Amino acid sequence: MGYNSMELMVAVAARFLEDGRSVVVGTGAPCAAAMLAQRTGAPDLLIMFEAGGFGPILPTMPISVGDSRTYHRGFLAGSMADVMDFCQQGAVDYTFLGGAQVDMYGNLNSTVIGPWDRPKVRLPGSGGANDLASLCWRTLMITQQDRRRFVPAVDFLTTPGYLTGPGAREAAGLPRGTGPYKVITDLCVIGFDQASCRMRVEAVHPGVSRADVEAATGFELLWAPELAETEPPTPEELRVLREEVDPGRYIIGRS
Amino acid sequence: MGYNSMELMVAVAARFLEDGRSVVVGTGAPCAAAMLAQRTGAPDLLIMFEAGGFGPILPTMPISVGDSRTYHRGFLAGSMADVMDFCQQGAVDYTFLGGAQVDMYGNLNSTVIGPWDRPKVRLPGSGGANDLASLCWRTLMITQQDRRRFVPAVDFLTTPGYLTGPGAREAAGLPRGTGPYKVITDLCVIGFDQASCRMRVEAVHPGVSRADVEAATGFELLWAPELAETEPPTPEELRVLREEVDPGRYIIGRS
Amino acid sequence: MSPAEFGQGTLFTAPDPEAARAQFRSKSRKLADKLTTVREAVHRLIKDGDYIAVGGFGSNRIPTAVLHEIVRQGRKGLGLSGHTATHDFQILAAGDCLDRCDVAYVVGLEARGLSRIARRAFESGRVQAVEWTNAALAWRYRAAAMGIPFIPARVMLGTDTGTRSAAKLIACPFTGLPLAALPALYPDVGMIHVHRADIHGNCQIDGIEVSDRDMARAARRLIITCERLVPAEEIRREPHRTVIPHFCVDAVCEVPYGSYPGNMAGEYFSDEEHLREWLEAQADDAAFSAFLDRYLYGPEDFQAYVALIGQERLLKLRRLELLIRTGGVPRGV
Amino acid sequence: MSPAEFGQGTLFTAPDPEAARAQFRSKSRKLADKLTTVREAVHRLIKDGDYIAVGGFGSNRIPTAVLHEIVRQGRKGLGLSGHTATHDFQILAAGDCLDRCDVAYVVGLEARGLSRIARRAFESGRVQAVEWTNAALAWRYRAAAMGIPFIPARVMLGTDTGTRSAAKLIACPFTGLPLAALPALYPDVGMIHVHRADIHGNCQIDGIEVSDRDMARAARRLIITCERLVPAEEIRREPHRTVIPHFCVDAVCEVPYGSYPGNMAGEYFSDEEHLREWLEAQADDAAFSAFLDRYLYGPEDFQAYVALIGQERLLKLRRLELLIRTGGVPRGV
Repeated sequence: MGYNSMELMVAVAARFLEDGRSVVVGTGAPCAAAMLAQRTGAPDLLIMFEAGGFGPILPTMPISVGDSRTYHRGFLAGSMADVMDFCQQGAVDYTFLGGAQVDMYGNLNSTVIGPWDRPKVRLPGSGGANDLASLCWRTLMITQQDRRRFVPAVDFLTTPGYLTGPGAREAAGLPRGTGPYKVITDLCVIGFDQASCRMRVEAVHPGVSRADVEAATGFELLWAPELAETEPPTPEELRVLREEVDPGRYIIGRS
Repeated sequence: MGYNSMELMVAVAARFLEDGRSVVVGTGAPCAAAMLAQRTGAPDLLIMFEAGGFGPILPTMPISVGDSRTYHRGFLAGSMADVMDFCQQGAVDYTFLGGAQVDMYGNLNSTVIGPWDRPKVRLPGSGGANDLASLCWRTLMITQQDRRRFVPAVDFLTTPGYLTGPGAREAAGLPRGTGPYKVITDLCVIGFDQASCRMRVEAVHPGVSRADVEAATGFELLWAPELAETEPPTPEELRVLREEVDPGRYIIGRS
Repeated sequence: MSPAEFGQGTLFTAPDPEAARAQFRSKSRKLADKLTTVREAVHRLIKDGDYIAVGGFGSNRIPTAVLHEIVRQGRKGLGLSGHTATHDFQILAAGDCLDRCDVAYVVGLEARGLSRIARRAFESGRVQAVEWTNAALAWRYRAAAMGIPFIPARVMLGTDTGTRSAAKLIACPFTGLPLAALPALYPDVGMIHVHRADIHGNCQIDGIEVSDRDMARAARRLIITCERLVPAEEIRREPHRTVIPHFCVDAVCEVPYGSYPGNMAGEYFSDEEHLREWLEAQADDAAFSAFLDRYLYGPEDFQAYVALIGQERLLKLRRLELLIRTGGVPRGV
Repeated sequence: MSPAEFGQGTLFTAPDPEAARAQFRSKSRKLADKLTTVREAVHRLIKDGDYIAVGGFGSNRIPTAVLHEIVRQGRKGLGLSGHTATHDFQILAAGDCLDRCDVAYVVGLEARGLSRIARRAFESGRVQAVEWTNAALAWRYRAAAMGIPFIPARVMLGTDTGTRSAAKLIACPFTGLPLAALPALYPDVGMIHVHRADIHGNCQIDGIEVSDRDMARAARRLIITCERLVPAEEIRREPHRTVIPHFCVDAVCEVPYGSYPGNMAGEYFSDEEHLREWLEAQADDAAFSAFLDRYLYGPEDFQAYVALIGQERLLKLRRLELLIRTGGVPRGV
């Protein structure tokens, strides 16, 4: 069965979400991944949205992380502080984030391109990203991979990955045991090397070479000793994604 | 019209509560005073209870400051933190407190009689008293006056009056401009001298002499230069008190 | 007052958010069926020596069934957060269950008077006290619910209450103001009685919440008793009514009249006669022992206790709560 | 990162609780009739240079009528708490009303794209930015609502966001953990759209509260717009539903469709087409000027704006919100 790159990324991301765990998602691909996970291996995945929605039965894809879909038939419609308090308290397992730039430690920039005090482009800023990456146990990213995005140094460190490497998060005061977990790109699946806290490719997607990945990356990647090939989306994953999660094809597109 | 000592104290206390202001009350005489005030000069006096009730239309006297009467047809049934947050924020004008002992600065003891680590009598402790006296703008007391209660030094300083005198509250970090306001006893009405922060008798009740008051006080009292006689409860105050506020005579008694 | 004089008391619970995070991480977010009996919940979730926190407000919306069961199962050496602990405290004192207490309000039953056995627990030295205030304990729950090690406040300053607390005096980094730093309070076990819950533990409360929203989030383990179990769908119809979400909860027990003899908003008023019996029985040790045999040790569970009280009295309390006048002595069914 | 490197940004609002206390003391607790028009409320309560905070969440339950009126009355030099400021931000940017902003999320409209005029406000240097996060701003409101000068948190640590914030790095007095001390944020004026309010300002909200409970308490002055005015008695029937009590509120305005083109839970979904028009019109200055004349400056008040949109479209948004499928193109009345 044919599939496109977005379908692959969403399916792969969904597989990382364990049942009985909680995830704060935004709109778009992360929400689709969480919805797919609920319909495949993780029926009791608790989905949360940063504006205050807990455990909705999503009737459609939300457009805003604060719109009424995000708590439609949820079990709790609370406040942003409710969500953030639970994150800070340790009750939230996963979050999905993205940014205009990311470095080898998973640090993200969504604030400015260019110098902060005279920006070439002003971007939205942290929003809840810095909070979620600081406080949730594991941060995932779903992102296109290219050299504009995967940079040697971010112009502005909006949201913490592993900062400058081993021990840096803890030294800064960030909760122990947290940090970037997986980066799912259109080319490969990247984890983080425990010793160095640097990005390490774990699997490449079907048809993608190591050289393709390196060409799309502005810093030196580590590679898992036994590099796998990404398991493509199963027919069941594709069916659920297309028929139940995103029948309007807002996220996965029509191709 | 005849009246008893409790009726007098409640009526006098009610007169100190200005309209459009807020007060945290307990059960008993303070609640009766606030209810009387609402029905006489201060219809828009906002009554609050520390467990979370705001602005009830009290159907009867509450038995507990957390029972359902304390928010019966109120405009907000919140939390204890709601009440305390508003107090700390400066939105609460008055509170009524009492204690087993009080000194000339209005410091209260409701924790122990005897040494703290080997008490003769263990009393309830602060409850919300320390909070309310620290945070509300003006603290009032309605109390019997005798030497067991009006003592030179409290066994334990549970709840702050003016502590050791002028400037002491501010130095300790308590909000500026707060502190004890009036003490309404069965003998007299006591205010606080601005210069010394000490209790100063402002009015004695009908039939009470200066010597009576001094005999009932374990420390040196200051006296207002123009000592007044307390205005007895008016027939209207007594009618409201007996017919509307406390028809069961739980507080004001039957004599 | 110097920082050294302030906060000399013992800190009974660690305010470290890292240990608490590990604990909260380990809890499942599954919509599991957590329905069980009070006996089983107490057996499984409360151990000797645990530090516990009780919801409601002393004689209002209290989890009486859990408290009776703690006594019946003979738990010892418990710590207690004494945030307006009145009838709840005297039940635990009757079972001699406690050995330490963060005191805001204890031993009294508000205007009803003092509990002799509660006083004795402290005066005998059997229960170690550290002094706090109601707001301080409420805000300590909030700090824990927020996952921060402390929260600053402007209470307890300048007083012996502050000296005998385990707070710390700090200076505000912005304003220089002296502040009391209140350490996060993570109880080992919280117990809360609510109006409605589903089998997963999503809870609704009518009327005041007191400190239960924050306490439920602060507790490492949480036992819910509810007046009424409702279908999960009822929770999902009004998600803004949920005060406690299921993933905080370890056990759900359906206990009608579960706050008796305390007040339950919209359901029944407090039974002042029974509370007076409790206080008066304490005047004499033998009488109190007989009283406890009758009301606490005798009944095999809370429903048996309620049955002993009888429906006529319970209906009377319902009418009292609902302000329904029946023109004289309320009649039975 | 050393404490000196952290928090180099300007603090736009004083976190001093003493000044705030004096202000809150001066407000009346009377159950006064505060009903007024949006025009009058903005005229009376918002001055040039004020620091404002907007309720809801960017394109959800926002007080659009107040924002339009601020632009129409030509307020300048305002400061803004940019706590997920999306459509609200671009309205203020269209009026060139701002000169400083505490940024958590600005210039974007979430997945809809970036606002060109909002970007330009920053890139031109006209609006001074200090960086924060959504949680940081939410918790700063909470500190102000609690009357404390700061609240500690575990966010912004180790990042440029922290460096460019005006938080301070402190050590926990209990655990030694490095923490970000977030200064209390007391906006001069808050503005919140709610589902129901009485004439005194007691407010109910359906669905998520976002940060409005705390923001309402933090604001020195507060303007409420509501979908529907209700009798005070309706508030008193369910006092646990009150999110904002009257004594926080300075003005109440009844504004049906008041969050349009934003979403209002249970009432109407966001008008994505109109929001797209807003974004697309910004591509060209002349076109945008004409667009603003048509939708913002032209209509004399919010009801005229809503009339311009037309009932057919509003009913369509209602059906969308309520998930009512009409088997094709939704029909008009």
